[in-house]
Formats: sequence, C-alpha cells, structure tokens
Amino acid sequence: MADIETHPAAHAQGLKHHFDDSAQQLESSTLGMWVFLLTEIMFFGGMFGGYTVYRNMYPGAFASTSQFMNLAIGSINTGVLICSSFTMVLAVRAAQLGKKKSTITFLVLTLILGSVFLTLKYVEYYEKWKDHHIPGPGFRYAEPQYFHEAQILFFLYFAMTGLHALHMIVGAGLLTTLIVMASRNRFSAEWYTPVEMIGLYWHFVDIVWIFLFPLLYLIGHTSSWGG
Amino acid sequence: MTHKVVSVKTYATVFLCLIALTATTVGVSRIELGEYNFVVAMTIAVMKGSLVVWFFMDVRRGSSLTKLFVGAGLFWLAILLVFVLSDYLSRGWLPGPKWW
Amino acid sequence: MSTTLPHPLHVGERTNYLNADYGWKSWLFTTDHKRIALLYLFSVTAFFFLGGLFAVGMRINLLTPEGIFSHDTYNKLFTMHGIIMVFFFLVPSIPATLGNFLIPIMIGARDLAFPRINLLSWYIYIVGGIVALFAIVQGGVDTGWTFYAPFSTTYSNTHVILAAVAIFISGFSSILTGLNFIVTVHKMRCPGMTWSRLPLFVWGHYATSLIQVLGTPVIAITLFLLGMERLFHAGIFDPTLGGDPVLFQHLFWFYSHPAVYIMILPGMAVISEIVPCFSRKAIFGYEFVAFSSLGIAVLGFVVWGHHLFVAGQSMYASMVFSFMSMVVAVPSAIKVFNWTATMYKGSVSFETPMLYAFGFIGLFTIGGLTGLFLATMAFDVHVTDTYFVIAHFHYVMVGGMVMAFMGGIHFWFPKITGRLYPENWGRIGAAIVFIGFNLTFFPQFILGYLGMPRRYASYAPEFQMLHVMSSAGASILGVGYLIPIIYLTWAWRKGPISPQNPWNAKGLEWEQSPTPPPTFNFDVPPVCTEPAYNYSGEGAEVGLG
Amino acid sequence: MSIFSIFPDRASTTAGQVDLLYTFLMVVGIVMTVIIFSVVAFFAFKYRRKDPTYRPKAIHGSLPLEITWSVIPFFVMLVMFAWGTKLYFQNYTPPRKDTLDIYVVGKQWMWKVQYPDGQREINELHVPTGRAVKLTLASEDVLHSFYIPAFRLKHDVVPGSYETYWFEATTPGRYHIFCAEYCGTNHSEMKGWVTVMSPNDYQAWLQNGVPDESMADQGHKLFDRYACVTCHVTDQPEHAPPLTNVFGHPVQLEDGRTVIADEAFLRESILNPSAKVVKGYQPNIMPVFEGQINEEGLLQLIVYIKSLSDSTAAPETHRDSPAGAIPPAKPIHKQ
Repeated sequence: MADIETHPAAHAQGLKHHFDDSAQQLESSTLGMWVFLLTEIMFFGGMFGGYTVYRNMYPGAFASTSQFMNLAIGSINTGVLICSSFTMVLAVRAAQLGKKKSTITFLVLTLILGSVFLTLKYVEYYEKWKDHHIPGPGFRYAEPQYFHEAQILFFLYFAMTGLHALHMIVGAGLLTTLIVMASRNRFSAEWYTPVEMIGLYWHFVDIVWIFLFPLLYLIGHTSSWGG
Repeated sequence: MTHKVVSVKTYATVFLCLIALTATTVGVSRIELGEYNFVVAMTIAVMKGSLVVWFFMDVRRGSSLTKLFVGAGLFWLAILLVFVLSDYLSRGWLPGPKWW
Repeated sequence: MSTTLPHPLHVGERTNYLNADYGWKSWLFTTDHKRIALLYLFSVTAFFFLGGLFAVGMRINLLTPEGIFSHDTYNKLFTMHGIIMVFFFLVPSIPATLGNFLIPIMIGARDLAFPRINLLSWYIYIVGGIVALFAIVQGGVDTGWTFYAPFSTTYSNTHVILAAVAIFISGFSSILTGLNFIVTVHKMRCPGMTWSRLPLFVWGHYATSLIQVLGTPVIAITLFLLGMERLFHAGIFDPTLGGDPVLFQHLFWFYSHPAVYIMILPGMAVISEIVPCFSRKAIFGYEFVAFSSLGIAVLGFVVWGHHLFVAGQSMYASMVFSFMSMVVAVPSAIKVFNWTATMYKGSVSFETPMLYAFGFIGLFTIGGLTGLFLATMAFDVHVTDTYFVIAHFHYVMVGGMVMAFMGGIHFWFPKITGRLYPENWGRIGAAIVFIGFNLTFFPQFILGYLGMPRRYASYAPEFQMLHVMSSAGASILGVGYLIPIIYLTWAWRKGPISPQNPWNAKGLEWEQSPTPPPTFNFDVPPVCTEPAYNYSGEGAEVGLG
Repeated sequence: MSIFSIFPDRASTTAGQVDLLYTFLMVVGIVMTVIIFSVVAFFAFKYRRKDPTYRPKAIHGSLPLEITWSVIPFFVMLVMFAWGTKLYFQNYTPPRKDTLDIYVVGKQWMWKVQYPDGQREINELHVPTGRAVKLTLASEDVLHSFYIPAFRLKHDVVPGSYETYWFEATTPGRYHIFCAEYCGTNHSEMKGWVTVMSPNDYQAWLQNGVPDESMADQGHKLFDRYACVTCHVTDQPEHAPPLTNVFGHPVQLEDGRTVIADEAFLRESILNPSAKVVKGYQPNIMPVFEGQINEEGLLQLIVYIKSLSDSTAAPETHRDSPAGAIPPAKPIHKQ
C-alpha cells in the first residue's frame, strides 16, 4: 500500500508538504490556473454579452462611435501586446532551460512592453477625456441623435478596456515579482512554476485584447449582424 | 521535467503569424465589405486567439484535462451569449400561427 | 464493527487538528482545511442567525394587514434577509464547511490543493461580510436581493453600492473555494480512489464547484456594471437613457439561477452519504446519482429565463427556457428515486441525520414539484412574484438545503469534534424543525395562488389568517433551530467521547482517518480498496492496516 | 371570497383555463408526492433495523428502473410544458381586431388608466363582460407589474417599452389589482380595483356624463401644442413623413431595414426621432421630445396617430377611436 512516498526525504525545491511530488504539484498549479482563467473568461463574458446586445440593438450608433476610436493607437497596442506575449513565451522557455539571465531579460522586456501598452492606453483615455467622451454628466457627443446610445457604448468601452487595463496592471505587478524572484535564484530548470503560470495569465490578457480590438475599433462601421 | 522545450523558431513563426494577421485585420477593416467586415474581423480574431492558446499557452502539448477546461470555458461563454441573444433576436417576431 | 481500526484511540490521548496548536494565531493563520472549515462554520452560522433575525422582523410585520413597521423598514428587512441568507449563508454553507472539512479526507489527501488560497477565501468572505454588515448599520438596502434596475440604479436612496460591493467581494471567496475543490478532486486523490469510487458527496461538490467557477464571475461583472451605472448614470440599464432593464435581469439570473444549484447540490451530496449509511446499503444507481449532479450543473445554466416569463422577454425565448426547466427536473427526480430505492431491502435506522434526510427528501420533493409548476408558463404568469414562489424557494432552500446542512452537521459532528451529540435531543430538534417549517411555508403556497404578491409590507385583509399561521409556524421553526445550537454547543464541550466510526459508516473519512483527524488527516497514507458505500462488504480486499 | 378557499375569484375566461391547468398540476404533484412519501415510509418501516449486525445485500442499481423513472416523468412534464405554453401564447397574444383598448401607466405608486373615449381613472379599471379587452402597459419610472389575480394574469410594466396582454371578463364584481414587481417604498400600496360590469351597466357607467374629448382628441391637442402639425402634413410629404395610414403598416427605413409601425416604433420616433429614420428623410430635423412628454401624453399621441390609420373611417375624424362602438362619455376623474 505504500506505493507513494509521503514525505520524500529531500523535499524538492518549492514542494509543499501536502503534495506527494513535484509532478502532482505542477499539475495542480496548472489546472488551478486554467480554472482561474475559466472564471476570467466568464468575467469578461458578461460584458461581451452586454456589448453584443447593445451592438445589435443600436447598429447605427456603433457606426457613429467607431469613428471616435483611435485606430492607430489601437493597432499599435495590439502589436505591442503580441510582442509582449512573444517575449513572455521566450521568458518561460528560458526558465525551462534554467537560464537565469535570459529569463530576467525577457521578463523585463515583457514588463516594458506591458508598460508601453498602458501608457498608450492612458493617452487614449486622455483623448476621450478631452473630447468629453467619458460617460456621466460631462458626456458630449457630436451626433445628438446618438447621444444616449453612444454614451452606453462608451460606457462599455471604458468598462471593458478599463478592466482589461486593470488586468494588465496586476500582470505588471506579477512580472515584477517574478523578476525579483528570478534574480534571487528562486527558479531552476526543475522548478519554474510561477513563471509558467503568470505566462498563462499574460497570454490570456493578450487574448482578451485580441477580441476587444476588432469589436471596439474595427467593425463599428459595418451594419448590424443577426437580426 | 519531462517537458521538451519548444524551439524559438516555432515561437517566432507563431509571433510573425500573429503580427501578419493583425495587419490583415486592420487592412481589411478599411475596405467596405458590409456585413462581411464583421465576419472577417471575428474570424481573424478567433484565429489569433487560437494561435495564442494553442502555441503560447501550450495547450497543444497540454493534458486532455487542460483541453477539456479550455473547451468548457468556450462552451459556457457560448451559452451566455447565445441564450441572452435568443431573447433579443426573437423579440420582434410576431406571435406564430395558431398551430395548436 | 467488522473492520479493524488502525488506531482505536481516544480524544486527549493523541494529537488531532484541534489540539495540535493553541491560541488565536493558530486559528487565524491556519492553512489546515479542517480549521478553516470551522472558521467558516462559525461565520456562516452567525450570518444564518442574522438573516433569521430579519426573517423574524418580517414575520412580525406581517401579523397585521397594515403592517407593524413602516414600509421602508419592511423593505429593508426582506432585502437584507435575502442578501444575507443567499450570499452569506446558503452559497458558502455546506461547501465551505462540510465540503472543506471532508473532501480532502474523503479522497485521501492531506489537505486541499491550495491551502493558503483556502484561508484567503475565508478572509475574503469575512471582508465581504463586514461590508454587508456595514451596509446594514448604515441604514440598509431596500432593493430586494435581486437589485432590479432601474430601481436599484436610479431610484433607491439606500446603500445599494455597499451591498453590491459586499456581494462582489464574497463572490471571489466562492470562486476560490470552487477552484480549490476542482483541482483537489482532480489531482489529490489517493491511490485506488478512482472516479467511480468517489463518494457522491465529492461528486456533488465537484458539480457545485463548476457552477461557482463559471457562474460567479458573471454576477460580479453584473454588480460592477450596476455600481458603475449608479455612479455615472451612463444608462446601460436605464430605459430613459436607451438602456434595457431586462438585460440586467438576464445577466443577474445567469448566475443567480445556477446559484440555487450551488445551494442545493451540496445538500443532495450530504443526503447521498446519509441515506446509504443509515440503510446499511450501497447507494442505488451510483452512476446515475453522480452524473445527475453534473447534469444539473450543466443544464442549470440554460434555464435562467424562467425568471423572466412576465418580464418582457420574447415569448419564444420563454418557451425554450420553460422546456429546459422541465428537462433539468429529470436529474433531480432521478436522485430522489435513487435515494428511495436505496432503502429497499436495507436495514434502516432512525438517528437524527436520517430524520433530516427524510425531511429533505419530502420537502425537496414538494419544492421540486412546485418548481415544475412554476416552469409551466401560463401558471407562472399567475403566481410569479407571489408567495407561491416564496414558498417554493423556501421548500427547496430551507426544506432542502438547510435540512441537509443540519443532517450533515449531525452526521459528521463526531468526526469534527470527536464527541457524540445527545441523540434524543437531536430527534426532537429535527421533528420541531420539520413541523415548524411546514407550518411556516405551506400556507404561503395557498397565499400565493390566492394572489398575495411578494415583498408587500401591507396586504389585503383576507390574507391575514394565512399570514398569522405562517408567522406562528416561523416561531416554532425558530425554536427548532435554537435547540441544536444549544445541545451541540454542550456536546462539543461535554459530550461523550466518540469512537473512530460511531455510525459504522464506510468511506476513508470514517475508516482510515482517526476521529478527530490529525492535522494531515491520516496517520498512515490512505489507500482506497473498494467501491464507495460497500456496506455489504462484497469484493473488498480485506486486511487494511 | 371565502377565507377557506384555495382558489381566488374567477372572473375571466383565462381564470378557468389557468385553474384547470393548476388542477392538473396539483393532481400530478399530489400523486407524485403521495407515491414518494408512501414508498419512503413503507421502506423505512418494512426494512427498519431489527438486527444491528445484519448486513443487507448490495443492490447496485437497475437500468430499466432508471430509464422508467426518467422517461415517465419527462413525458408528464412535456404535457405540462405544452399546455402551459399554449395558454401562455394565447394570453399574451391579443386578438388582432375588435378589442377594447385600455391604456395603463404605472408610476410610483399608482396606476393611471386611460380609456379610448377620454376617461381617466387612478387605481380603478372598469371593463365590460364578454368583450376582449387589450391592456397596453407603460411605466413612468421603474419596473411594475400589473397583476389581476381574479383574471390569473400579470405582466411586468417595463419603462421604455409597451407591454400588452388581453382578457375577456366573465363575472361582474370588484377584484384586486396588485403591483407584483417590487417598485420601492410603497410597493404594497400600489394596488387598486378592477370593476367588471355587464355590458349594459358598462354603457351606463360610460354615459355617466358627457366626455370632454376622446383620447385621440387629447392626442390631437398635443399634436397641435407640440407643433407636430407644422411638418407632419398630409399634402406636403417633403418635410416629414405624413402620418395617415402609417400605424400598423410596414415602413422602409433609411438604413434599408423595414419595420412595422407599431406602438413601440411610434414611441421611439417621437422621443428620439433620429433613431429610426424613414427612407427619404433626414435625421436631426425633428426635435427630440425625450423628457418633454409624459407616458400618458405619449399614449394619447399614439392613439391619435392610430386613429389616422383606421381604414374604415375618414382619417381626420377625431372621434374615431378604436373602440368606436362605445359612445363618448365624460371623464371620471379630471386631472
């Protein structure tokens, strides 16, 4: 019956007492991360639902608001995020190989690209603020017939991109932690779970943007779909 | 760790695909295709998302359990969107013939 | 006792999770799932009695047609009753207490997969609870627990945002608990614990966790939008600004309907343990009971529109939702039939947990059948938003869930505390709860069909008799809940020491883990060698330990 | 209503149908409950523990049984579903013709009722027996629900849209109206009475006085007051779409879609004219009337526009209300 070792004589690096071995712990962490991403899908899903309903309800207003989205910044930001996903995946790869220095380099690069994204997002928000496109009492809109609808759509824009940006900020914090951990030699080719997990998170945030970008910036000027 | 490391070349290819798809979607959006702008944009977004999930997030080599959970996420998202929309899209329908 | 017990020792002679460490720090910073379960047990019990106090206020108010308190007070009473009971009692009740305590032991693990996240979830729950209490102290909320827009976004002058924040926060506690359970069940099972040997308690909680993980984020985002709307009045749910109030209801019920399965599935999970144990017989149709839990979890997500039959939802969508609501009743019916069939040719005894299980089966049957009534659209048009719905909901939630909770607490009381509770007091308490419950809520079915709308601070005089009956029943029900609190508290301190397996029950938690369990649950690494509920002892590999 | 009754008063054709459905549901429910209770009780008694050491043989299940008790209830549920759905569609689909249209506006915390001939009431609704009555429900503020237990009918009143249901009253008497959707502090005070009268009594009630003006007339007045008349002129279609024979007909929109000009379309076109622009016209010409006309005024305008479309009558006749058979009467409550 003792076909498992309860407490391996030498605890592998980072192995918690309640796991049998590192493989079990890694699998658990990975599964846990994916379950967490599942909740994230539904979290954004609620807003995608609201977006879908209103876009379907007010196609004309969508056509109108899309002209006020900064397509240049949106496109650049998409590129920036894809680059950051690329550097992230390289960081994970370096960690797998136990290369401390390149792990740190790629993590730092990811962090920088994330910050570039957030900075551009800030510029975009600032533009919206100058144009009185923030929903609320100060909201102004050029085409009066779409005033209310545009306000709802800008509300959704801010809610969706704002929550996305919040996830980016959290991600930046996590990356910083990783960089510190890596520089303190906490990772090895045997144990680099945090890098991998935060990598998954970072890619997920990237995917959210991959969908936000066309929905908010690109397809506004086409007419309605479905009914 | 039993995981074999993926080559930089694979990652770079995926990365270039993603950039190319982004350029395509931006470009296509400048062409008036009517209803199809939406279809094209969403198809490209799904392709990009799949690339990231499949290669960067390594679902490709992940366990079937991971794949199951990814599928579950998409399935439930579909439930939410389809059933909410089912109300809005059928609201305008006139009451049907008295088939009873 | 047929099985040889590996450690026939007594409390006090050995270290267990309760006496392994002392002092408040050892509790507040513990990562032991059993201690966290107890932290949860005390907090949900406190919220249960707080929510109960609000119910007492409501039943007092409804003694006279004019109402005893002001309308405003009554509106706040039922709102806070709903919020506290749903989000701070029913949702965490069984999973976070019994589930937390038992799942690792039942599957032979030393702890949940993420012990620190488990502790974090309790702290998040407490923070959410404190915000809710703060909202109450500040003057409360008067929107009803459903927060329907545009009343909640524009018209209510109460602390809607605070209440929404409280629920938002506590939602994350629920998500983290669910996440922990899913990973634990997948990855932490001991050798021999295959999926087909998993206790049904674990199956039920697995299904519950799926709903928690997939549904809760949507209520979080809905309440986030509600709060933002209240702050900025962008109009997303406000029809005067182009928004659609029905969208709020869709998003709200996308979580809140599956949430009632979050509440009832763990109850069913408990009953699936109790019935075989007190019938001395394997559960009838194990696979059907197990998969019906998953079936409920999945189908439960496509029925929410039955809350919107009169809300302006498209008739065709209503039709689909009505049909799905009928379908989701099938797995629930399967469970009831299988529990009943389990007793066939068994050896049934009538200790307190079994009495609660009987209560559960009976009341859940009534609650479930009236749920079918409500899924029948033309009937729903008449009784929705009346006391019929209230009665139905309480039959399922109080008659079902709370009965199961009480049954589970009694069943595993020896495991948790290492002591036995007084059996006769337990039986008396169960009987009083059963009688009080029916007196309280059965009249409400009649009230509902007669047309008494819910959330009424005052009502037409002809309804008074039934309301007084209901209030009288509620006072009996209240006594029924106080009795167990008293004798269980006493038994925890002074009750007779329990043997390892007082019920002669099957399952790793009784057979291979000492009572009460040590910090890491097992003295010897557990191995599962037989199917669950192998009460007849067939095919077991003998000679454990 | 006797205090021991389990059925509320039955005063519409629907009530009996819903009660019949309820009876069916009750029978199914009671039969199921009795079966389960008695089987549980029987097993519990028959197989009660006599010998503490007795170990019963395991019975692991039975596929035929599982199928039986899944499929039979499912078919019973299908009957419930079909029956309930049929009745639901029937109650929420008003007959196309010959209905007595009554307009109800919910407002915290009262019901304002308008009749086609111009009468107005608060928290009172008068209807004749033997005639299909169609209610159009609107809300000034939050969600309400117009609930008449004696008719077994309710529908939420959703701000921003019109909801309808219909009934045919059968039994004269006075019955409760409740607001069933929680709407704030005095939700429980938002109730009233529906008075069902025989057709003769109803006529007498209507003729209680001479009406000032019908609902369409009131709408016409508003039409003049808001200067709609300056642009919406029948013989000059270049400024604005003429409104004759618009109601109930398909309208081509500027963006290519076609919609039916129903109450909801008219409502939206008054409040936010540029939301759906008729083909051949410019947006942003007509002023936005959002926040300027209350729900009652809107209903009057819509009834007026409807009256322009009654193909059987001359469009400009104001007295031509949809309830044409009923002679004009005096308002009950002057406001």
